[in-house]
This record gives sequence, structure tokens and C-alpha cells, in this order.
Amino acid sequence: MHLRRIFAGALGVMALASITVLGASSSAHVAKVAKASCSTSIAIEAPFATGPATQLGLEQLHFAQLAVAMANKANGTSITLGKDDTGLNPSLATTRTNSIIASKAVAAVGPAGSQEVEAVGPLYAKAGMAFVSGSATLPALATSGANTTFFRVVPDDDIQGPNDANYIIKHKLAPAGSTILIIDDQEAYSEGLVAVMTPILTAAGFTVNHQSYNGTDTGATLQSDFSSLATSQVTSATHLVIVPWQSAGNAQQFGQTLQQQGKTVTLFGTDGTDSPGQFIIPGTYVSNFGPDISTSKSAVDKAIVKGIKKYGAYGAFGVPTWEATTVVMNAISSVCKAGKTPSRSNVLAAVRKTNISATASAMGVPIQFKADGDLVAKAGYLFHINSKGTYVEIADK
Amino acid sequence: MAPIGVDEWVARSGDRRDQHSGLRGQLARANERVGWWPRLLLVGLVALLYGKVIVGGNVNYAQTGFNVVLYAILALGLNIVVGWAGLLDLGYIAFFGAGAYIYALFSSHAFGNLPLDTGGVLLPAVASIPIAVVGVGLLGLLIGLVALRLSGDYLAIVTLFVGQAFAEAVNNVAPGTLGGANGLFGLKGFHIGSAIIGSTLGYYWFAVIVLLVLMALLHLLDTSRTGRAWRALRDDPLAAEVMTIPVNKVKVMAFTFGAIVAALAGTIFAAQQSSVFSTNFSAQTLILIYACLVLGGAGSIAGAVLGGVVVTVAQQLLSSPIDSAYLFYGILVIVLIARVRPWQYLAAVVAAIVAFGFAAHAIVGAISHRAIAGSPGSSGWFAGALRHFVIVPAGSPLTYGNVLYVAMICMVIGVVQLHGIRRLVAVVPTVYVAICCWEARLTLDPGITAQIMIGAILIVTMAARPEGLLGTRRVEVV
Amino acid sequence: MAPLLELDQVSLSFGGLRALTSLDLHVNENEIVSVIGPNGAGKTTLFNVITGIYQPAGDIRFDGTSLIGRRPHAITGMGIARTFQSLRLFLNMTVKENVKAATYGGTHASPIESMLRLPRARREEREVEARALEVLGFFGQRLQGYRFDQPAYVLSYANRRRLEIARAMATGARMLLLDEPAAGMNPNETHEITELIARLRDERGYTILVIEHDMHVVEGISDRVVALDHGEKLTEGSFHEVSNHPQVIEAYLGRNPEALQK
Amino acid sequence: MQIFISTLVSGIVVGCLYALIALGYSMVYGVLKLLNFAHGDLYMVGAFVGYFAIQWFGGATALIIPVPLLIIFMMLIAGFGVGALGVAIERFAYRPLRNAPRIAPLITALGVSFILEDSVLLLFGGFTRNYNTPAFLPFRQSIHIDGVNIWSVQIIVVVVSVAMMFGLRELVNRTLFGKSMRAVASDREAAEMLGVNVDRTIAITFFVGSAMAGVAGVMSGLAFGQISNIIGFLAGLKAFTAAVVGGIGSIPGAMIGGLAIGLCESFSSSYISSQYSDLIVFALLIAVMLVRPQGVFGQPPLQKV
Repeated sequence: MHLRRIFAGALGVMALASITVLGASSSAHVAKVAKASCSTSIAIEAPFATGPATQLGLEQLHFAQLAVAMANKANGTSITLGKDDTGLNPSLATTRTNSIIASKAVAAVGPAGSQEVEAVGPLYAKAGMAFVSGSATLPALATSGANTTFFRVVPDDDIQGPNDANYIIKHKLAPAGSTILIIDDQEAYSEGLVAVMTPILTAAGFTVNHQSYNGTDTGATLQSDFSSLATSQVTSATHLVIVPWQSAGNAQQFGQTLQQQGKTVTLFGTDGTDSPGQFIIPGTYVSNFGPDISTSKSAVDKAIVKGIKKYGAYGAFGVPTWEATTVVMNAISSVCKAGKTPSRSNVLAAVRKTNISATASAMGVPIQFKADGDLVAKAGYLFHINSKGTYVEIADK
Repeated sequence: MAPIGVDEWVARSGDRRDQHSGLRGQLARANERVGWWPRLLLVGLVALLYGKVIVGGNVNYAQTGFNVVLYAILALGLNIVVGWAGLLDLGYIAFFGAGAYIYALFSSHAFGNLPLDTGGVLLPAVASIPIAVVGVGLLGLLIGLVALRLSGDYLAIVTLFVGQAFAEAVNNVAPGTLGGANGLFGLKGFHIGSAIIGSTLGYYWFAVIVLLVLMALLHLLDTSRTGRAWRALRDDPLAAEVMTIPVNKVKVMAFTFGAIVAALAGTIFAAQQSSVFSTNFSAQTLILIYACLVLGGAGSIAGAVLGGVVVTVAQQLLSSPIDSAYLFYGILVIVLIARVRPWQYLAAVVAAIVAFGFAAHAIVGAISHRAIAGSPGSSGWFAGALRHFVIVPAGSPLTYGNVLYVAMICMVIGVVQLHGIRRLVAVVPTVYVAICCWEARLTLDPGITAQIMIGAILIVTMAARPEGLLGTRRVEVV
Repeated sequence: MAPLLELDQVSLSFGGLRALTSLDLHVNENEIVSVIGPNGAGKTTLFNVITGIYQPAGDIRFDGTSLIGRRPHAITGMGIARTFQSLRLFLNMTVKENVKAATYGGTHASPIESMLRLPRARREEREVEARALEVLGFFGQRLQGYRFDQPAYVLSYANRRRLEIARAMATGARMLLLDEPAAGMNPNETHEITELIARLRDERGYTILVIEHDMHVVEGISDRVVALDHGEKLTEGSFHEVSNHPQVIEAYLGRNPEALQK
Repeated sequence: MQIFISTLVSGIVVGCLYALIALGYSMVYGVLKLLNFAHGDLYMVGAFVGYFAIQWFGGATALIIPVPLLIIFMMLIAGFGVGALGVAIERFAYRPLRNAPRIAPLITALGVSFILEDSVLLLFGGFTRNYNTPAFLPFRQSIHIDGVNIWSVQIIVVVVSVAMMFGLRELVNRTLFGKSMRAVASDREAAEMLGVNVDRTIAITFFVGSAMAGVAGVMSGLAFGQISNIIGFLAGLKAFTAAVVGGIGSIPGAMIGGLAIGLCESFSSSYISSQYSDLIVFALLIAVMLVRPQGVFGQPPLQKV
């Protein structure tokens, strides 16, 4: 039978290939050696191909690619970017990180999710390799002491959470004494924010009703989660529902479920749900750790907004990743300029010394790291989704 | 008296069917000539060679080697239940997971307070491994007892849900301790006193030793009364029962042994990854383990191990653009050699493909230069050779690649339909489209391509050789 | 002396259908008893209740101890082994393994002992090997040499029947229940089987209960013949008594009269 | 009371979809004794077909044809497209394995499911797409039962599902195809000898089963909005649960099972806890299987000695 032969063949080749692989490099991260003086490679971990947050992942990837191109041009370096999809999934992130550490990359950008950083932080620490995240906001990541080589260019939830909570209180998004429903998706990121916001809101006299759903559910199962939450938890006393999730799509679906059941409540999302393409329930508030620079006047912001078109659509979520990548790129070039080899340890040291002025940074604040890798500056951003479903930044916080 | 000749002729007919001509036949016969213990030695030597010479400090190679051995061990365990006892256990993954989680609980801060990474229980390997193995062994016993009520597909169904329930459980139950979707990390590796296995290579060696010992023990078990009882059970439970074999007891034994092996693998896996997540024990992993077993040949120890090698290496190769290219073109060439006979036709077809390629490239180029401005996805010396052969538009737009992909699938289906000279003719454009599709699209997403290729390999294997590589053809009375 | 096997008012019914009705039967040590009867008379059901596959009402005693409520493997372990009308070999195991598998009840090495090949396991393996060779040797050249390591599914029909008998012998039973041993065999083979059954008793001292349609075989081997119909015993006695018994003839007439033409 | 009703409604809607998918599972198992794990992915493909149908007609916000027409078109194209896909899969993956060991088709089914899932991932990317149904079927179009809104889409789902199920029942009980299908299910060889065209019957069975999964996909897209390449697995698993609970191989069983699972799911998530609903469903299944392995409506397998 012919197929048998095919099969025998296929196996022959696998044997053959398994020998060739040992000759050929089997790592996807090896830098292409170029002539330029300062040439090495870095890697980005983001959920751009699989998982629930692909749009956000792609956004991060594109901004990272842009940052690499811009920095190489500015610093005269030739640094390549290895891409690793993590699907926002700690176990995948662990595998990827192991292969990044095995590769020649000297530093990494990402990963995106707090739960991923929790998982891979110790690995990077062991490898003495700096990694800068543009979206992981769980406070413990820096404070736990387990992730000694972790940096982030975004304010953590101890800043975002209180900001949001206080805004809710100050601007009376819910009548005093009413019930606020807060739902987590059983991920570290979400649970962290809930833990920060709940006490503040309770102190302000709100009744906080904390529920959770399984963030990994899909389709019909997800729908029955949502419709049951909407029916059984959103009572007449509820005026505000806080959805600190990592999936804008889920937030949108939950919003629609509420509308369908005729429940008129205000939604309040956090950075994970900040996605103008997906989460567009009018009247919703969405906080984010990055500014919307699409209309900004500063030179660097203009350059980014202009440059990003080459790689993909503009989105506020990606901006911090541009910043994170730039931090790494500048660190490497500074090592080279100092005449040292861009080794992992040297780059790590240089990242620690990062000092980018507010004007040069896309974050609107100067980029300097505390000893634990957190940003010195504290800033949060808040958006309101208008009737046309577009995000409008709220100046007064 | 019936003439012996007739009788013997009937008796040997089976053998005659098994005889293969040519290289494969010789290989098969050679394979039979090699005894069991030499084979074990061979496996050991290969493992030694790989670890000592080839890995050479490259963590990636060490990781690959480790995965190979890990999957081989898992396949061995599955082989006890599925291959020998013939119980279709789709909940096997739960035993693997339980082993890993139990190890994790006793080697991390799970029992302390997780966010602050303090407190917790850190047992030495000599304690934690036995705890995991015994615990999971009992679990296997339990599932086995439950399974006594069920047979055939019903068993498969229930065990499938046991496996799913496990993943759901570790995801949702006691997130404070089991870590929920975030899993448990920062596990301490295998350690006794101050000695600790720190490197991937270290775990590779550990796993290799476990594998070799398991192979030996399981072989001895297979050729003992227990092994015979299991295989008798697989062939005919009722006859087995009547022939003095306590079927229920033997079934439960099979589950327990399978569970123990899986648990052992689980502890090694957890210690090496230094973390566990419920997603590590998804249906995907289960499918891969089954792929190893079925590809290698259910019922054969050597088969299970070979399956582990093939599946894991294939995945590793596919995950990197360069190596997956070797695999892709290798398979393409072999398929042509195997399918197109005699060699004159083969030569003709190959020549036609090359000509077709350059012609198409030239024509398209003449029409629009942009349409061929892109560079092939695979690097290495291929790229140069292919530059003037494949049509890859500038910036290789995804839509183009996607169209090719769909076209390729349709054409492959078409080719299978055609026969004789028509097929030969149809092969030419099909192969060309396949190459273009590979260069323009598939190499861009190695991860996805790997999954697709694995799926294809499974289908082709089952169609070509249901008994697997080293498995023996089985008859089933239905 | 007390009979080796004794059935006492054994009844069995599936739903409404009565398969066996208050059946009395006894087989003495070293006796060959044939059970005859038209299709659906309950012959195979009789074997199934004896070997514990079905649980009947009434009592079945083997060598004085009751078999009721015991699982099949236990009953076989006590010394009653059977063959199947629809051959039920372990088709994917080799000839030798088929025989060895049947010695499970007679051996006791735990898996651990087997894995480590501890003394008891080694000793038992030797015994089992010897027993297999000895049992297969009983069939002359039929199941010898290259056949040892052939999977059972390549065997010819006649050899499968022989292997089933060998497997039953390997259990160490004192009594064999043979379910249509000559079914589907050509005259030569039938003749051979007849001799074989006789040898089983004469050389090995087995007590044999056999179901058979072929009247030549029945006449050739039986000390006693029992005729069943609709799960009831019509009569029993010597072949000639039974074959001339009016009810038996009536039972067979119209079904297959030529069965009695000699 | 309000909570109860709306939980009931969402349970029924979800249950109907499970039932539709479960029917395909059951039919295929009936004729081939094959656990077709790729079935859930056919449902996923159906959802994508529907999505692109919407884009084809100008997108959710700017439809160029009347909505009823669109919905009918979506269901037709998804039904026929996915049905054809199912037939193709049977022809090229399963037919060669008619007489292979039981495990071979099972593994092949897993392989097919890999290919379907990852082909969609390759072609359309991994991010979730949204039907954005409210844009053309606003929530205003809904009926109210003491404070509970029942959205027109939910009504559509239930009506279409029930209609298809009864259609199928008639097909199986009244038509010649139904006869031959039942013949093949009970004994393929015998049916072949009696002149039943087995290959054709099996192909049609696959077509019908897959088509129903395809339509279910479209309706889930309409009702739940989000679709991605991975929705197939979990849905398939649940539908499979339904088929098993009802008695795999039995058509009424699949319907009842589907509703049972749907209701069990929604009630457990609104009265107990949304995170344990899956566990509860699986526990229910295992319990049913142990008490009555052949399911509620299934026939026990007869064993001959």
C-alpha cells in the first residue's frame, strides 16, 4: 500500500532531520550577526498569536518592532527582535522563557500578563537577564523580591486601583450607599485589582459585591456565566459594575448581556479591557496605565503615531511596550558606547540606571526605576467611551 | 489424517502477508534478529551519546532530550493500560497532573502563603517522589474500581471526563493553595540535603535512568504471568475470566501501574519546569501522549519509546523555521520517491516541477515585478536556491499565503482522487503550490504549522499503518 | 462413590424464556458424558451455568463443594475447564502464551516479584514453561516447533480447536467441558478429535462432559449420553437407549432427521 | 422568580445548541461507532462561516440586505458548507479506517480536530471576533415576561433548533435514508448484504450531522457574539456530555441530554457558583454513566458467549 511507503519515508526524514537539527541551530532567537558595531538580539514575549488577548498582543508586538527600528536608527545599533507568543498563559510563557534564556538574547520585553511574570520572573532572575514589561501591573511582582531582574514602565495596581476607586467616589459614578458589583476573572491581575479597590470603596460607604467567573471559559459556557451573573448579581441596588479583566471581548459580551436583560448600569473597565476595537459599550469608563498619544503634540509621540502605521493600527495599549522596548534598546547602546560588550549582566546594570526625561518618553512621565523595578513616577489615565463608542481621555482625575 | 502440507500452508499464510520485499523487509527482519537486552543497551547508548556529545551545553538540546525521554516514559505508562490491558483510558492525563501537583505541593510555598513566597513545605526528593507515586497509585486504584462497571467506549468516555474534571478542579478548587489558573511556581528541584539537580541536563540524565529502569522492569513484567493476563484480557475478557484470570483484579492492577508511571513522570516534569499549571495537563497533552503510543505501536515497549522520540523531535524541529524546512522538503522528496514509480516517471515529474516553478516565476515576474519581490520564508541555503523558483510577493501578504494554503489542501485531495497518468500530471502543480505555500505562509507561523503537521502525521499514520511503527498487526473480534 | 459433578434441580431463565428447567445431572470420575439435543436446547447454557458465567437457581456441586455464587475464574481454579463453541482464543498471543495464560490461577508471584525475577517468580516461570510444552506435546506434531511463537490467529480452524483444548488442560483442571469439539471439521479431523477425547480420558484421566452434534463422535466416545430439549432432560443412558428413545427421535425429527441415520 | 425565569431561558437556549451538536455526535457514533472528536470543531467552522457571511453583506452595522434574509442565508450556507466539509472529512480520514482497530479512527479524529482548529488559526488569526448582533437585531426586539427580556435571537435559536430536531426525527423514522441509516447502525455487514449502500448512507449521516453543527455555530455566534478558533473544543465536549447522558446513539436522548446539560449549567452557575459549573456538569455525567452506562435512552450493549 502506497501510504505505507509515504509513512516509512516521513520517518526516514524525521530521523535525518533530527540529525540535521543538531547541526543547524534550533533556536528561533539567534541574532543575525551584522557589521554594525553594536549588534545583538533581544526578545519580546506577548500574546500576539494565541489566547484571549491577541489584539492587545499584536499591538504590543507592533510597537516593540517600531521601537527597535527607531532605536537602531537613532543609536546606530543593529539589534534584532525575537518574537515569542505566550498566549497570556503562564505555562506557555514558561516554555518560551526557557528557550529565550537558552538563546543569545541579552534582555527581554514583556511578558504581558501579571500571572506570566509571576511564573517566569524567577527564571529570568536565575539567568541574570533583565526583562521589562509594558503591561504587568500586579504590585507583588516588584515587592515580592522573587523577580530581581523585573522592570515595568507602567504604574502598578496600587496606583491604578486607588486612582479608579477614588475617581468613582469623587465623581459619584454610583449614588452613595449603593451596591458596586466587582467581578474578577480568577487571574492574578484581576484578583490584585479587586483586593486594592474593595477596601477603598467600602470605606466610602459602598456595599461591594465581589463575584468571579472562569476567565478561561468560552462560547456557550461563558455566556451562561455572564447571563447568570447579570440576572442574579445585578440587582436594582446596583449602579456600577467594575470589570478588571484581561479580555476586552469578554467585557463587551458582558456589557451586551446586561443591555439585553435591560439592566442599566455603568461599566468600569481597567487597562486589560482597554481596546477601542473590541470594548465599546457607550457610557463605560476604562482606566489605563498609558496615555492616549494619538493627538499629542510632543515630537516623540508624533513620531510614534506616524511610525506605527507601517506595522499595524495605533492603540493606546501598545504605547507602554514601545517605552519598555526603548528602555532595553537604549540600555544596550549605552553599554556599547561605554566600550563594554553587551552581555546580560552589563545590560541589566544599564537598565537599572535608565533615566529618560518626560519629554523623551511616550508615557508623559520620566522613566526611572526604583530598586525593586517599579517606576518612580506615578501616573494613571482614564477614558470615557462616548455614545459613538470612541474613547475620550478624561483630563481631570 | 489431514495432509500436514495444507495445514501448514494455512498456518504460514499470515507470515507470508507480513513478508516485505526490499529494504523495509530487510530492516524488519534485522529488527527481529536483535534481541531485547541489546535493544535496551542501544537505547542507553543513544541517550548517553546525545547527552554527552550532542547537547554540549546547549540548553535547548538538553530540553529537547528531556522532553523526548519524558514523553517516552508517559507513553510507557499509557502502554500498560491501553496497549496491554486494552482499556481505553482517556483520563491518563489526570494521573500525570496529580503526580506533578502533589510534588509541587510538597516542594513549594503552596502550604505557606503564596503571594509572599514564604513558609510552605520543602520535602527532599526521597520523600516527595514516593508520596506522589503512592498517592496517585491509590487514585489509579480508585479509578480502576470505578472503571470495573464500564467497558469499551463507555470506559473511554468516563475516563475522558475524569481527565477534564481534574483540569477544572485544579483550576477552581482552593486557588489559595493550588494557585488556580496561575499555577504553582518557584518549585524546589529534586534535592537530598544540600545536593540538588539544578540543570535541565541533570534532569535529562535522571529521566534517562528512570526510562531505562522502567523499560527493563516492564519488559520482565510483560513476559510474566501478569503481562500475559493483561494481554489475554485485551483479547477476550470472558475467555480470560474462564481461564482462571481474575479479570477485575487484573484491570485494577493495570490502572494502578499506569497511574504510578504517570505520577513518576509528573514529578520529574514539575521539578524540571519548576512550576505546574493546570494547562500543562490539558487534552492537548493527552493527545500528544496517545500520539506517541499509537505512532510507535501500542503494545510494544520499544514502540512507545520510539513514538516519544518521533513526536517530540518532530515538534521541536517544526518549532524552528530552519529545521522545519528540512523536515518539509525531506518529506516531500521521500513521498515523491515512494509514490512515483518507476524512476523514469520520477525524474520526469521532478524535472516538470522545477521547470513549472521557474516558468511560473518568470511569467508572473514579467507581469508584475512586485509579485515576486518577496523572499522565501525559510533561511539557510534553501533560500538562495528558491529565490527564483517560488512566487512570494513583496512583503509576502498573508491573504496570498492563505489562498495558497486552501488551494494546497484542495489540490492534495484532488490528487488522491485521480489515478494513473492524470495523477502524475496533477502532482506537478500540487507540489509547486505546496512549496510556495510553505515559503510564503507556513514558515511565518511555525507554532501553528507544527500543530497542523502533527495532525496530518496522525492521520497519515493511522491510514497507512494503524498498528504503528513497531507494533504488530492485531486482529479484533467484534 | 459420589459423582464428581452434580447438578441438582438447576433452573435458569432469561426474562420470560426458560433456558434450563430443574435439570438434574451427574458426571462420575473418569467418565465421558455427551450432551445432545437440537439447537437451542440449552446445551451451551448448561456449560455457562456450570462455569459460573450465569448464576442459576438450584445447586451445582463439584467434588462435594457447591459452585453457586463463585466467579468463573474461581470455578476453573477448582478444576473445571471448558472450551467454547465459538472459538475464543487469545488471538493476538502466541500459541505458547495462550497456554501459559491459562496457568495464571495456578501461580502466585506478585508483579513486583515478576519484575525483579525473584526466586518464586523464576521457579513458577520454569514450571509454566514446562507445563506448556508438556500440554502442547499431547497433540503430537500439531502444535509444535515453529508454531510455539505464532500468533493464534494464523492457526487453521482444527488447530484452534486443539489449542483451546490445550489451554483448558493447562489450567490444571480435572474435568473438561468440551463445547462441540468436532464442529466444522472434515471427516479426518473429526476422526482425530474422537481419538483425542478418548486419549484425554485414558492417558490423562480427565473427566469429560462434551456437547456434540456429530452422532459418530457421540457414539464413538460416550459412556453415557444425556439428551436435552427446551432446557429439560428428555432422557439419559447408553447411546443406543437414547438414540432410540421416542422423545429424542421426535425432538430431532423435522429438525434434522438424518442426524440419526447410520 | 425573575432570576429563575431568566436562568431557565438562558439554560434552554444554551441547551438547544448543545442538543444540535450532540445530535451529530450521536448519529455518527450510531453508524460508525466512532467518537468523532472533530465534531466540535465543525461547529466552530460554522460560526466562522456565519461571521464572514455578515461581513460579506456589509458588516453588522451596515447591512445591505434585510435581516431575516441574512439569517436564513447564514444558516443555509453554514449548513451546506460545514455539511460538505464533514462529508469530505469522512471520505478522506475515516473511510480508509472502516476495518482498522478501534483506536485508529479515534486518533484520526483527534488529528482532524488539530488540523481544523489550527487551519482556522492560521487563516484568520487567534483573536476573538464579534458578530455584534445587537447592531442589526437590537435588544428592543424582545418580549417581556415579568421583568425578564427574552431577546428575539434567543427565540430564533430555540425555534430553529426544535424545528431541526423534529425534521431529523422525521428524516430518520419516515424516509428510506432513515431506514438504511438505522440498518447500518444495527449491523453494517448485514445491511450491506441486504443491498443498502453503506458508503452513501454514512456520507449522508455525516452531512446531516455536520450541517446541524454548522447551523448551531451560526446561532451561537448570533446569540453570544464572540467566536474564536478554540470555541470548538469545550462546546464539543459539552455536547458530547449531552449525547452520553441522553444515551449515545439515540436521537431523542441527544435532545434531552442537551437540554439537561444546558439547564444544569445555567442553574448551577446562577445558584451555586459560575466557576464550579463545569465541574458540576462533568460530575453529573460521571454519575449518570456509573448508574446507567448506556445513558438514559441508550440500549445496553448485548454480550454473546
